[in-house]
Amino acid sequence: MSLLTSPQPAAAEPAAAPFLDVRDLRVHFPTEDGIVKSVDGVSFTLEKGRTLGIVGESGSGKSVTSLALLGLHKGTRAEVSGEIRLDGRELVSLPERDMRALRGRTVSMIFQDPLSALHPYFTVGAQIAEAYRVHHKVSKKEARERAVEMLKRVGIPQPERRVRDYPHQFSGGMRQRAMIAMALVCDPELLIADEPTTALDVTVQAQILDLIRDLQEEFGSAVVLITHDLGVVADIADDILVMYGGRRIEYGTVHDVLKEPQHPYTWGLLESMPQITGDVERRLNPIAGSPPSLINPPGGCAFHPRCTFKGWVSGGRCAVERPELVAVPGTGRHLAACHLTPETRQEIRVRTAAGAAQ
Amino acid sequence: MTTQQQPMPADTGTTQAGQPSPDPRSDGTVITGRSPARMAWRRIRRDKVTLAAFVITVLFVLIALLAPVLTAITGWGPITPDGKAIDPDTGNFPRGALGGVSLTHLLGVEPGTGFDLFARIVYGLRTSLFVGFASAVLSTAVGVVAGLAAGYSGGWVDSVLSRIMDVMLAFPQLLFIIALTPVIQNAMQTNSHGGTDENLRLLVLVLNIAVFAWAYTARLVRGQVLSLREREFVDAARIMSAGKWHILFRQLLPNLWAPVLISFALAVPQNITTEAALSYLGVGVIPPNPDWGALLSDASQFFLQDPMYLFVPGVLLLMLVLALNLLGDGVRDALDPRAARG
Amino acid sequence: MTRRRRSIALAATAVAIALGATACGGSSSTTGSGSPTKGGTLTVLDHADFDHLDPQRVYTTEGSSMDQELVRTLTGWDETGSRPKLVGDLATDTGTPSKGDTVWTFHLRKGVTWQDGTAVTAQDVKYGVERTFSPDINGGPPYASQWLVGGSTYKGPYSGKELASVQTPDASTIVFQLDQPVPDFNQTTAMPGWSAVPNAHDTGSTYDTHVWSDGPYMIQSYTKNKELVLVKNTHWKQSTDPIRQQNVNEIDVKLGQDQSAIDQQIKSDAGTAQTSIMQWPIAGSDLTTISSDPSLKSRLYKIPAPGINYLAINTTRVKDLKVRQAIEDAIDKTTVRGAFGGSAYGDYASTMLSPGIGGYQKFNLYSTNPAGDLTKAQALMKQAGNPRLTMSLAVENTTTEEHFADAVKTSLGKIGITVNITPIDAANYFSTIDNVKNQYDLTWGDWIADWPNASTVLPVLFDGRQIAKLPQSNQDLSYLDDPAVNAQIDKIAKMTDIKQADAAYGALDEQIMKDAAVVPLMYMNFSELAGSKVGGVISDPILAEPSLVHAYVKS
Amino acid sequence: MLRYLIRRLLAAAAILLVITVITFFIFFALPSDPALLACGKTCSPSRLAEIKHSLGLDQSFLTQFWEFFKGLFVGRDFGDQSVRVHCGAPCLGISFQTDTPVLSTLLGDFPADLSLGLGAAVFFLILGVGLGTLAAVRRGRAADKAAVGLALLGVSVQIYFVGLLLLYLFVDKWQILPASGYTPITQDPSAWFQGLILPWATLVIVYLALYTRLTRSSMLEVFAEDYMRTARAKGLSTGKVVLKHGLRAAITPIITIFGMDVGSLIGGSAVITESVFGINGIGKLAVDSVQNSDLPVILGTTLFAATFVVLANVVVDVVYGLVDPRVRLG
Repeated sequence: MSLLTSPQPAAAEPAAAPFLDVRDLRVHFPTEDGIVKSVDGVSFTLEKGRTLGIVGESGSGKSVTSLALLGLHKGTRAEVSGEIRLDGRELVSLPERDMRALRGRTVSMIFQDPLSALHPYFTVGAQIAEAYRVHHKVSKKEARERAVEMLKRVGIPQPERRVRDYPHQFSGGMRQRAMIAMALVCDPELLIADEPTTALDVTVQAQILDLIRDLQEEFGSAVVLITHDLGVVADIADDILVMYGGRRIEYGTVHDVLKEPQHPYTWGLLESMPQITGDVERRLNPIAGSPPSLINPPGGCAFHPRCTFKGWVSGGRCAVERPELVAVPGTGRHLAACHLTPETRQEIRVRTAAGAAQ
Repeated sequence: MTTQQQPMPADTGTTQAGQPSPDPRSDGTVITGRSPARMAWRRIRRDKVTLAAFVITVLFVLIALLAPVLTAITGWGPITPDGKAIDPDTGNFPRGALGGVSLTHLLGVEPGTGFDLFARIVYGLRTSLFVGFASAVLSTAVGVVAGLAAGYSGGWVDSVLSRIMDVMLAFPQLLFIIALTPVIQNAMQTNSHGGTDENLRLLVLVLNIAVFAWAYTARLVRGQVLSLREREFVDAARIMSAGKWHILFRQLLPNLWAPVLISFALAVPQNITTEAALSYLGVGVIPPNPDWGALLSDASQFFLQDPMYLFVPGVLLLMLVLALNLLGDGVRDALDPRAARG
Repeated sequence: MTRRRRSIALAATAVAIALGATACGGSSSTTGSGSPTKGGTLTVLDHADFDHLDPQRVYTTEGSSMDQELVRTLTGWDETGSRPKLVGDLATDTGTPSKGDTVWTFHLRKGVTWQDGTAVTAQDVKYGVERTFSPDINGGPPYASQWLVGGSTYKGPYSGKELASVQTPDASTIVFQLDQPVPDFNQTTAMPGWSAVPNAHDTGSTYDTHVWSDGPYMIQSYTKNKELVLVKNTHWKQSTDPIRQQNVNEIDVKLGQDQSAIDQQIKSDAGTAQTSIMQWPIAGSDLTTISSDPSLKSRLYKIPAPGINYLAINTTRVKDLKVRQAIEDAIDKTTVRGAFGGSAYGDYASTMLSPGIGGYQKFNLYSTNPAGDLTKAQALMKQAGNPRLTMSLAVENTTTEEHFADAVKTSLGKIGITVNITPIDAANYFSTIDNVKNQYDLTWGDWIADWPNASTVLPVLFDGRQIAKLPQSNQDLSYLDDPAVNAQIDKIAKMTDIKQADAAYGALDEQIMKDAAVVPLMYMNFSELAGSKVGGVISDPILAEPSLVHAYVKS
Repeated sequence: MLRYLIRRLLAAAAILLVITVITFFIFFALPSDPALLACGKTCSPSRLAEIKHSLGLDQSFLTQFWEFFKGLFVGRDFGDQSVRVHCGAPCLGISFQTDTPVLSTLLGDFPADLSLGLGAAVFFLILGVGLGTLAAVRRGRAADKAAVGLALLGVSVQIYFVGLLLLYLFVDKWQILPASGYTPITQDPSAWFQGLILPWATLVIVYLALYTRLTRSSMLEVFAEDYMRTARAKGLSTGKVVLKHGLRAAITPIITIFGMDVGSLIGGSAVITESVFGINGIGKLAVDSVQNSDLPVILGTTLFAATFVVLANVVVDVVYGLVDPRVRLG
């Protein structure tokens, strides 16, 4: 089984269908200036009880991907293609009506900023109860009791009282807990968490992540965790998908990707992240430059304008030829899209480590 | 009120602050290196409706400017009666169909006086446009200064100015202008010998309209200044001990031109409407001086007998105000990237 | 008197006047043949409220006309014949003059009662007349204070004092002592002011809404600017009243509708419009349409007014007689009349006295062509040295008057006079131009006689001595202060023979016209429309109102 | 809450006081003399002086203002010599023109404004919000373009032009409706309704435009909010998302404007509509009183109208506090 849960190249056909199987997902927005390719051929799989971390900076397409999983692009100008199979059911072509039955019940989502994601004019309890009543024929009272129960489960003190409060009366961490309660109220099989901890301070962050992990164990859900913070991913995820300019650039298990990152962009992400265990003197190097245009992406490797190592590739291939996502030799299930040869990557890593040590 | 318009919930793909949204409208943040004015101009050029409105507005302005030339061609001035075109026995109603439309009187003649309607309309346009623009300029200027002063100074200056704005906005304005006009006109009549100077009268009208319009702009500017003064560049200027006036006019004002221009663009049609309403109620421009509102007021008394006389200026005024409103909307959409007509 | 009250609404409500037939001299016609039916409700539609209904305050034709239903005056006009006839109303006859017309005695009818059944006494009449003198009871005509001995110092009955020159030797006799001979005093007493008010029911300045009735109808309810409801006064007896009848059960006066809306409503003759009549004349803009519609003919009342529409030339500002004469000849009365509503409005005038007024003589000193005599006018201007003149013209700020001003401007432009038009608020127009400090060269005016005699026209409009006496309500709009005219006015006032006086007034009219101080424009007619079921309406040429004293509703 | 309310009401009273002073001062300088108008055609200077005294116009500005101000709280007695008329608090004075207390005149005209303003408000709010919501939901499509276009047309058209056009078509040309005017509902409900159809339609056309635009932009703004996406993510139907979550938030700014509009409409701001359709409301009363230099009525109507605007302001803020849980009044 473990083989099947691990990342597979899009082309490889698994023996049995995984719980979530995304293939060649594309989300394009036509505009006056051209087509914005927010997501451009993304594939991944996920099993129940497992967690996938999708990492990337702003505009990399990770959030658009998550919305596609919920089918929230339906009825808009967005053009979605490819396949999303959830428990064998294809979601891209699913009519809005059927998709609606899945939302909140089978697939649910924890949004990034709970203050803006919760409706300011309704009480927290009412919003949680509403989410429950959409999919369950219960009385208002029962739904309210369910809301109290959920608030209790996510660790909100005095839930009977707080259920009547408005979102603005909650603290940041409590709001996120309420958000989680709302997402979990129907026991979803797939939970998408979009930057669940970004707006929170560090101690609360840890609590929330623990909560998600606990709840996942309890409900056995599959979790897609979207973040730009590799630290969070390291903490909680089983697999990592690194996105850049709407495409996958590195995909593998947490262990592989963090231990042996293959793509210069992933290196950059790691370098821009402080490490508790790391050297205080170590410089944090943010990645220079800005994210690529999604309308006219740079030719070749989308990252090449910002890549400090493109000189290591001969013949200027980086600017001309888009690198394929291929398995890192010796791993078989760790994929990366970069023209650097494995040897060169190794060499660079050694040099950089040496430089940092100085 | 805010007029920002955002896409439907479902097509906002991203949520991170500052992240370039895939929303097609905000492509400006992705494609860098264009000045806001350029971008605005680019948007206007693409907006066919706004362009059409612009062309119509220019056409109206041209007609107003060329009024003497146009009436020289037709041969009838705005206050030259054509006694033959009206029938004294029926109460000076125009002879002939459609309010006396003929080759000499393209739009017919005015009942009662026999003035050429075409000439009165082209000259009346001058008055409407002048009052509309002049009062908008005045109210915007006063509003900007008051708004800047209130927003930037804070403290008692802000309190006093804000209360004045409250009072102005609470006034039953139309009622008050109606009441105020005879007072001022009376003061003027004692100055001139017998007759009333029509330019002075227009000026009073402009002042009256501006007096009740500046508070809107002032409130808008004050709000903008309050948010701007917390921004870094103002702090920076302050730290560099820049003078108050420097900060006001060199730092804040340049950042206000978009909202000010928008409020100006929308004030012009609004003021033209107000002017027409006042003239309709008999306290604006006074016949025989040509003015659209006064024409409509006059026409309203004959509309059962001579509907053409009401419809021609009525429809033209609608066209003018509509064009100016469309233009104002277009300018707003172009200057405020978040606002889109859809 | 009694100019028709001006529209007080803004320009949106047209003022305009009415149409007219040929002013044929006070002929009154009763339309709607057949005998009156009893019962029903008559609706009167008026665009604005009455100035007053308090008989001592009323000075408009509408108010005076409505007061005829409520208030009985000492004398009154019986208008059922071909000419209005002065008769005793509250009094048994038209009064007895003595001491060279300076003392007038009236005897009251027996059996005239108030709405509560108590008798109307001579003391009630005295009290009513005395009220006129109180500053709180303002607005009425000035005759009482002008003529009654001691009137200049008396301040009304509220001060606790009585006016000694009004004597009541017994409950049914009243004697007035005048400080000058007034041969037509008994025509004055037909005005509402010369009526009784019971002290016990006097509510002072609010009497307008509480008028205590001795006429056939009494006030049931009166909401200012909204509605006045009159119901039968059960104590009124037909046998005591030679003028009025009590046919309908109720008179509903609806106030404050737009005149053109009233025109359309009555024209439609639908529903209550069938039993409705308008109080104010048809709007100028509707005049031609309505008066030329043959199907409306039987419902249309063309009432010749004892009055004149004229242009006054300020003789102290336009001093050159030649210029004034040129103006007389230059004015194109056809376009002027067009502005007021066209041929339906009235006939071109050449005299200040209109054909219905005692003393009228037909003459024309200036252009016989109503469109003016430009050649003659230009010749006169040449004689005056062809001055390039600029004149200011004051008119009301109504569409009608502004169009009139445009017509004058055009006419005078042809003889080299530039006219600056000053429109003035309709409500403030007369108080502005009646003030001697006004700066206008030309002013528009109209005047309706208080009673159909030249004595309420020429002395009022041309006695130059009033300019100093009444600096804020001067009626001599041309500021004519011709000693010869003044002397003639005094001379005629002393005449006791009405026929002799009439002839003298006719000559005075011509004398004044030689001064070219005013341009008579039109003899006005007022036109009103009634519903098809309204009968018994009398065209009252005294007030130029549709008199309702015999009105009934056809079943 | 109570403290907030008291503070707001005090501030409102202060604004009204300022408006009273300004109005009083300006009309002190009115061109015409009410005493002269009351005096009649032939008025001697001594008679004029007596009437001036009787009307209290011979007193100084301050005395006159103080008398007026005092009358607001303790009432006044009128009438110099004749029967005294008592005008109970709050006394707005007695009309020079009609000798009736201004307040009773105002209250007498008020039902017309109430009928006109409230009736129209109900229609334009419901229709405007409906049309605006529809336009927002169908953004960019034909329905939206039609709604936006109509709204712009409505914003640009002259109110009296609409009124006269309706009169011309419905009353004169097609004769579908009777000549308009106001009949009290207590007198004849059917006439009340028929007479108000066109005035309502006129106001609705103009205000509907405003509310459609307002609702549309407010809705679109709300549509972009995260919580709207949350609502969809819960699996709610589009209708529920738009009408429950969307409208609930979008209606708040609309309530503000609506409150102000209703306040000024029933306070007599529909002058032009009243004038076109010959409805005797506060607006027409004000216009007439200016023409007649009837100072007490001018003051009364100005104050009456301003009171409604100012009170509407307070009401709107309080309602805002009730509607938006985030706003705490204090």
